[in-house]
Amino acid sequence: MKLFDVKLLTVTCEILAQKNILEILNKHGITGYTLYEVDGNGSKGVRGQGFKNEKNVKIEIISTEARLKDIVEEITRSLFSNFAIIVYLSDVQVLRSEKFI
Amino acid sequence: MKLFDVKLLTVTCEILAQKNILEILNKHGITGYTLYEVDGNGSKGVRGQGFKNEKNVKIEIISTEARLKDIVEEITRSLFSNFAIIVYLSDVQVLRSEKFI
Amino acid sequence: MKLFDVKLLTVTCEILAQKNILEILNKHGITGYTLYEVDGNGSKGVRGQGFKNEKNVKIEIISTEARLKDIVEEITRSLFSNFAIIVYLSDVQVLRSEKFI
Amino acid sequence: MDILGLIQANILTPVILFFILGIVAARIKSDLKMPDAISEFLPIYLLAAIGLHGGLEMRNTGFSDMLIPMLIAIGLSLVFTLNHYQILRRLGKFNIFDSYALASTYGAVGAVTFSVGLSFLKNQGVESEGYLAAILAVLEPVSFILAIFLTNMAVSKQIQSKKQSLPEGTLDNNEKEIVEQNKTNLSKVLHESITGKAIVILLGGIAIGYLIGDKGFDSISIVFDELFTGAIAIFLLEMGIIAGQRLDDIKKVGVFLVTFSILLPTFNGIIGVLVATALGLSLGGAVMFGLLMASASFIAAPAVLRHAIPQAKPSLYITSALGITFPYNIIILLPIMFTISSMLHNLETPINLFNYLEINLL
Amino acid sequence: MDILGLIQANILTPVILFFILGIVAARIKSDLKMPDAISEFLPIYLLAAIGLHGGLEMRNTGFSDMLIPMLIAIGLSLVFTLNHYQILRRLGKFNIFDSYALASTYGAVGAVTFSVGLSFLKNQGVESEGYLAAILAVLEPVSFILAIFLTNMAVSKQIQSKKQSLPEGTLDNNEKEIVEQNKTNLSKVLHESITGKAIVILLGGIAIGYLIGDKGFDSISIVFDELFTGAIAIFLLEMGIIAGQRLDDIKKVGVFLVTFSILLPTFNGIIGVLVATALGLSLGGAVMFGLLMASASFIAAPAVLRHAIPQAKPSLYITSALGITFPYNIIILLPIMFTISSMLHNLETPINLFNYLEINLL
Amino acid sequence: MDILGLIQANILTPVILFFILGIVAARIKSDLKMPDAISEFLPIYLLAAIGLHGGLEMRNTGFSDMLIPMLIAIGLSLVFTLNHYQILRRLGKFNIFDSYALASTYGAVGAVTFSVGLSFLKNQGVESEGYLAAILAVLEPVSFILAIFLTNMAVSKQIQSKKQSLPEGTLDNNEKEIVEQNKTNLSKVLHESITGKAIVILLGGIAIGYLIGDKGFDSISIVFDELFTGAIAIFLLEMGIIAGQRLDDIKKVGVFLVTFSILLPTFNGIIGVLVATALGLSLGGAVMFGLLMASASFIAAPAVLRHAIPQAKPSLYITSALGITFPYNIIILLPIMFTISSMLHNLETPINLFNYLEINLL
Ligand SMILES: Nc1ncnc2c1ncn2[C@@H]1O[C@H](COP(=O)(O)O)[C@@H](O)[C@H]1O
Ligand SMILES: Nc1ncnc2c1ncn2[C@@H]1O[C@H](COP(=O)(O)O)[C@@H](O)[C@H]1O
Ligand SMILES: Nc1ncnc2c1ncn2[C@@H]1O[C@H](COP(=O)(O)O)[C@@H](O)[C@H]1O
Ligand code: NA
Ligand code: NA
Ligand code: NA
Repeated sequence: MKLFDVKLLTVTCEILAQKNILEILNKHGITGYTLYEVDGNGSKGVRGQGFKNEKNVKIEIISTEARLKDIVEEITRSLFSNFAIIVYLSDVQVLRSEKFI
Repeated sequence: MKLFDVKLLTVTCEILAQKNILEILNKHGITGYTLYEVDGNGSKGVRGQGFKNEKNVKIEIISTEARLKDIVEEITRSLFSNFAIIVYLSDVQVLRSEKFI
Repeated sequence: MKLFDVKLLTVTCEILAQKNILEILNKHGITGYTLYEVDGNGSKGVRGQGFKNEKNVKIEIISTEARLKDIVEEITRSLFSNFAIIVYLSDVQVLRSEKFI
Repeated sequence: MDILGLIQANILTPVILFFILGIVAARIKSDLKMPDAISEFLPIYLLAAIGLHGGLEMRNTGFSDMLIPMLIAIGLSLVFTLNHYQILRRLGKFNIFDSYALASTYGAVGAVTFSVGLSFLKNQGVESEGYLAAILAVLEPVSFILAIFLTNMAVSKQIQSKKQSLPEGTLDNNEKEIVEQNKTNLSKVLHESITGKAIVILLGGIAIGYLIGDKGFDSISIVFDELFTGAIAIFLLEMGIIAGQRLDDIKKVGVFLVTFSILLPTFNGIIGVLVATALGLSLGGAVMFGLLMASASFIAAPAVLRHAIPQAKPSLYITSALGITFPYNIIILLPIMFTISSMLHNLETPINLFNYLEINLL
Repeated sequence: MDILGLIQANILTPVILFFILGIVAARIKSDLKMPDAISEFLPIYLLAAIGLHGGLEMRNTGFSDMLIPMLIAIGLSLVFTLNHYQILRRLGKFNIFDSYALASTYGAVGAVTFSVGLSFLKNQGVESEGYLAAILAVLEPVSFILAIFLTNMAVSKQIQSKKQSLPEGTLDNNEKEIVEQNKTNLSKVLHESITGKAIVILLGGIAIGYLIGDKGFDSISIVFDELFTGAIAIFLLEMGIIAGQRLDDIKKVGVFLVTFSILLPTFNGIIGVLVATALGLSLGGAVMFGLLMASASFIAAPAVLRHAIPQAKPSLYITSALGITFPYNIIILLPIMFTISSMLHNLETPINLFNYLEINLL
Repeated sequence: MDILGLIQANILTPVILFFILGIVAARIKSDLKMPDAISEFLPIYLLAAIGLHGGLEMRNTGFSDMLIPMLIAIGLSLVFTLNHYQILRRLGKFNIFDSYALASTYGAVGAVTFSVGLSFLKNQGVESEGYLAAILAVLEPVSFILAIFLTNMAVSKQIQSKKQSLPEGTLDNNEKEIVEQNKTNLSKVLHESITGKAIVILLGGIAIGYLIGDKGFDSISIVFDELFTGAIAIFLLEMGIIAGQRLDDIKKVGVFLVTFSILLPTFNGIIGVLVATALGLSLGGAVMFGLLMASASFIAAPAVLRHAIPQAKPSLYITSALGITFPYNIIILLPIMFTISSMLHNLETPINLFNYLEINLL
C-alpha cells in the first residue's frame, strides 16, 4: 500500500466568512473539502453562543502544498483583517494522490 | 512526560457507510474511535444538504501504523468503489501508548 | 509566505469534563481554542447516545510545545483517573506565530 | 367537480402551496431551510400520528376485514416491483443494480405521500379505512426484500457461471467474499427493515391507538390530531426545498426515467383504486390504497438500498422518487384517483344514487 | 389607561416576562438555553405566521390601499437611514463603516419586534392592517441596500482621490480589487437580501394566505394562529438569554450609542405613528407602522453587513440593536406609541365620539 | 378500583405506552431516536409548563400554607439521603463516593417523573396543590449539597488522619490541592445547582404564572397547558429508548442495587403520602408529595455529580435511577400511592362521607 504525502489546510473562521472561503477555493479550482460548525474562543472573543450567525465553521482541504499556499495567501490578504479566523497546515498521507491535486 | 508516536486515521465518508466502517474496525479489534457529522464536497458532489442520509461522517481512529494500514486496505477494497469516501493518515503523539494498540 | 512550527493539542473527553479543561486552559493563560461535540467509543464505553450529558467534546488548542506540555501534565494528573478522556499532540504550521503563544 | 377543477383546488391548499414555496425558495437559491432536528422529528411525528389514527379506527371497526386487502397489497407490490424491473432493464437499459434499486423504490411506499393523502381526504371531508396504516407498515419492507433477494441471486449466478468457465479452485477470495457478503446482506437488511424507525413508530402508534381507544386519545389528540395538517405543511416546505435542489439532477436521470416516474405511478395508482374498490373499500380508502401503490419511497429507500445494493446510484432513485413522482402524486395523481374512485363508488353504490334522488325529490 | 399603567400591564404579559426571565438567566450565568434547532426554527415559524395572517387580511380588504403607505414607509426608511448616518458620523464620530452599518441597522426592520407588536395588539384587543406584513418584507432590504451603495461610493471616492494625487498607472492591484469587489458586493448583497430566508418565508406566507383564504386556513390555524403567542414567549426566552449575555458589552459601545439606541427609535417610532395616522391607518395599524420605523434589525443585519461592510464592528450594531433597542421597544416604546395612537385616533374620529355619546345617552 | 386494576389502567395510557414503545424500540435495536434538539427542548418546556401551572395555582390559593410542607419535604429529603447512604455503604458495601452519589440521586427529585405524575392525576380527574412545583424546585439541590458536603468532609478527614500519622510538613501538594479543590467544589456546586437550567426555568415559570394570572395565561394556555400531555408522551418515547439502551447495564449494577432501586422509592414514597396527608394535603397533593420523595434524579444528577463527586461511577446512579426506578415509579408506584392516598383521604374526611350520604339520600 503506497501512501502519498500531501497537505491538509484547516481554516477555522466565523460562519459568515464561510462563503468567502468557498469562493476562494472555487477560484483556485478546489472541489474537495469538508466542513463543520464549531465553537471557539480567540482574539475576537467567545464564539458559538447565541445566534447561528455567531458560530464558527472549520473547513478542511487536502491538496498539494503549492496550491494550498496560494489559497492561504489569498485568505490572509482578503479576510484576516476583518474576520475572526485562523488557518494552519499539517502533513497527511493519502492513498489516491490524484484525488487531491 | 514521555510521548509515543502513533498514527491517526481519518475516514470521511457518507453517513450510510458509517456502519460498514465500524464493522471493519470491530473486525480488526479496534474499540476506540471518535466520530462526528460533517458536510463536504468531492467527486461525488456536495453532501450535507437535505436528508440526514445525505450527510457525511468523519471517523478518527488512533492506533499503530500496522493495524491502521490493514484497516485502510480493507476499506479501500470494500468501500472505495461504491461510496463517497476519503481516508488519510497523520502522525500524532500520545501519552498512554498501551491505550492505542 | 513564512510558516511557523507549533503544536496542536487535541483533547477528546466527556462533555461534563469540558469545564474542567477550560479552567485548566484559563489557568495557563490560554485564550484561543476550538471545540465541538463528538460521539465516541473507548475504554469507558460508547458515548454520544441518549442524554446530552453523555456526549463527548473535542477541544483543540494551538500553542507552543512547552505550554501545551504543561497543560497535558495537569490534565493527566487531575482528570485521567475519573473521566473518559484522551489527549494527543500533533505538528501544525501557522502564519502568525505571535497569535499562538 | 371535474378533474382539472379538483387539481386546481388541491393546489390551493396550504400543504401543496408550502411545498411549492419550498421549491421556489430552492430555485432562487434562498438560504431558507428547516433545522435538521425539525426535519428529522417531523416524519417521526407524522408516522406516530398516522399510526395512532389507524389504531383508533381499527379498535372501532375490528381488523378482520384487513387481511384480504393486505395480502392483495403485498401481492400487487411484488408484481409491480417485478414489472418495474423488466421495464427498466429491457426498455430503459439500466444495469441490474440500478434496475432493482429503482424497481423497489417504486414498489415500496412513501410515508410522507401517505400523510399528504390523509390531509387531502380530510380536506374533501372523506374518511378512509384505519387499517391502511397497517398496510403502509407492512408494505414498507416487502418490495426491498424482493429486490435485494433477486439482486443477490443475479450476482451469485454471474459469479457461478464465471466459475464454471474456469478451472476449479480459481474462484478468488474476492468473489467468495461477495457471495458471503450478499448472504449476510439479506439477513441484515431484513433486520434493518423491520426495526427501521418508520416501521417501529408506525406499528407502535397503531398498537397504542388500538390500546388506548378514543377516550385515552383525548388527552393527546390536540398534538397528534389537530396539529397534524399544520405539521405536514411545515414538513412539505422542507420537502419542497430538497426537491427543488434536485430539479437540476432531473436532466441527468434522462427522459426515459422521467417518463417512467410519471407513467408507472399513474398506472399502479389507478390499478390500486380499481382493485380496492372491487375489494369493497370506501371511496377514501380506495384513494389511499391507490396512493400506496403509486407512491415511491424516498426517505427509507436510500437507507436500505445503500447497504443492500450499494452499486446502485442513489442520485437516480432519489431524484426520480422525490423530484418527479412525489410532486406529481400529491398535486395531480391524487385528484385523478379521487375522481376515479368517486365515479366508481357512485356507479357501484345504488344507495348513494337513491339518497341523491330522495334528497332532490323532497 | 395612562402610559405608566400601560407599560406596567405590558411588562406583566407572558411574552415580556419570558424575555426578562431570559435576561435574568443569562445574568446569573445559568446554563439555560434553547437548542439551536429551536431558535432557528422559531423565526421561520413566526415569519410564516405573520405572512399568512397578512395574506388572509389582504384577501379580505384588497391591497389597493397598500401602495401609498408602502411607498411612504420606504421613503421614511431611507430618510431615517441618512439621518442616522449624519448623527453617527458627525456627532458620534464613528468611522464611515460603523456609521453606515449602524445607520442601516436602525433604518431596517426587526421581524421579531414585529411579532411582539402583533401579540401586544392582540392583548389589547386591537386589529391592524394586514398589508403591514408586506411592508415589513419590502422594508427588510431597503435600508441595507442604500447603506451599502453609499459605503461603496465613499470607498471608491477615497481611492479615486488617492489615485489622482499619484502618477498614472500606480493604482495597485489591491485597490483595483477593492473597487471590483465593491461592485460585485452590491449585486451579491442585493441578491442575498431578496432571497434571504426572512423575505422568502414572509412573502411566501403572504402569498399562501392570500391564495387559501380563511377557509383554507382553517386546517392549519391551530398551528399558525393559536400557537403564535406561546411560540413568541418561548422565542423571547431565548432572545432574553442572548440579550442578557450582551449586557456587558453595553459598556463598550459607549454612552453616545446607548443614547442613540433609545432616542432615535423613539423619534422614528412617533413620526411613524403620526404619519400612519395621517394616512388613515387604524389605531393598531399606526402602532405597527411606528414599530416598523422604530425597530432595528438584529437577526438579518449581521448576515447582510458582514458580507457587505465587513470592516464594521458587529459588536456595535448587534449589541445596540438587541441589547438596548429591542427591550426598550417592546417594553416601553410600544405602550407609548399605543397611547399616542389612541389619542390621535380619538381626536380624529368624530364617529367614535359620536358612538361614545350615543352609548352614554341611551 | 383495586391496585392491580389501576396499574393496568395506568399502563394503557398514551404516556406509559409511548415509554414502553421506546423500550421495545431500543431492545430490538431500532434506529428510532428523537433528534437531540427535541430531547433538550422538551424538559425545558415541561418545566416551564409545570412552573406556570404551579404559579397560577399559588396566585389563587396564596402560599402561606406552603411553608410547612416545604420544610418537611426538605427535612425528609435530607433524612432519606442519610438513610440511603447508611444502607448503601454498610449493607451494599459500596465505596464512599458511590454511596454518596447514589444516596443523593435518590434523595433528589425527578422533574420528568413529576410531569408524568401530573398527567396521571389529570387522567384521574384529581387536582394537586400548586405549590408542589415550588417544592420540586427547592428539593432539586438540597440532597446533592448534603452529599457533596459529607463527601468533602470524609475526604478531608482521611487526608487529615494520614497527615497526623506522618512527620509535619509532608502533606504533599497533591493532597493540599485536593482539600483546596473540595472547598471550591462545594461553592461551585452550590452556584451551579441554583443556576442550573431546571431550577431557573421552574422558578421562572412559577414567578411568571404568579404574575400573569389566569387571564394573562389565556393567550399561551394552548401551548403550555393543552399540549402538555402530548409533549410528555413524545418525551417518554425518548426516555424509553434511553432506558431501554441501559437495560443491559442492569446486570452490572448487581442485585443489591436493583432491590434498593425498588424498595427505597416505595418506602420513601409511602412515607411521603402519609406525611403529606397528615399535613392536610389533598388526595392528589399527597400523591405528588410521595412522588417527590420516591423519585430519583437522572437528568440533573450526572451534571452535578460528575463535577462534585467525579470518583463515583455514573453508570451506577444513572442506570438505577433511569433504568429501574423511573419505570417502576411511573408504572407501578404511582397507582399504589394513589390507592393509599385515596384510602387515607376517605378515612380522614368525614365531610366526604357526609356528602356521599347526602347525595344518596336526596
Ligand atoms: N490558539 C487557538 N487554538 C485553536 N483554535 C483557535 C485558537 N485561536 C483561535 N482559534 C479559533 O479561531 C477562531 C477565530 O480566532 P480569532 O480570530 O483569534 O478570534 C476562534 O473562535 C477559535 O475557534
Ligand atoms: N480534497 C478534500 N479535502 C477535504 N475533504 C475532502 C476532499 N475531497 C473529498 N473530501 C471529503 O470526502 C467526502 C467524499 O469525497 P468524494 O468521494 O470525493 O465525494 C466529501 O464529501 C468531503 O467531505
Ligand atoms: N483509539 C482512539 N481513537 C480515537 N478516539 C478515541 C480512541 N480511544 C478513545 N477515543 C475517544 O476518547 C473518548 C474517551 O475515551 P475512553 O476514556 O477510552 O473511554 C472516547 O469516547 C472516544 O471519543
Ligand atoms: Na409504490
Ligand atoms: Na427601523
Ligand atoms: Na427522592
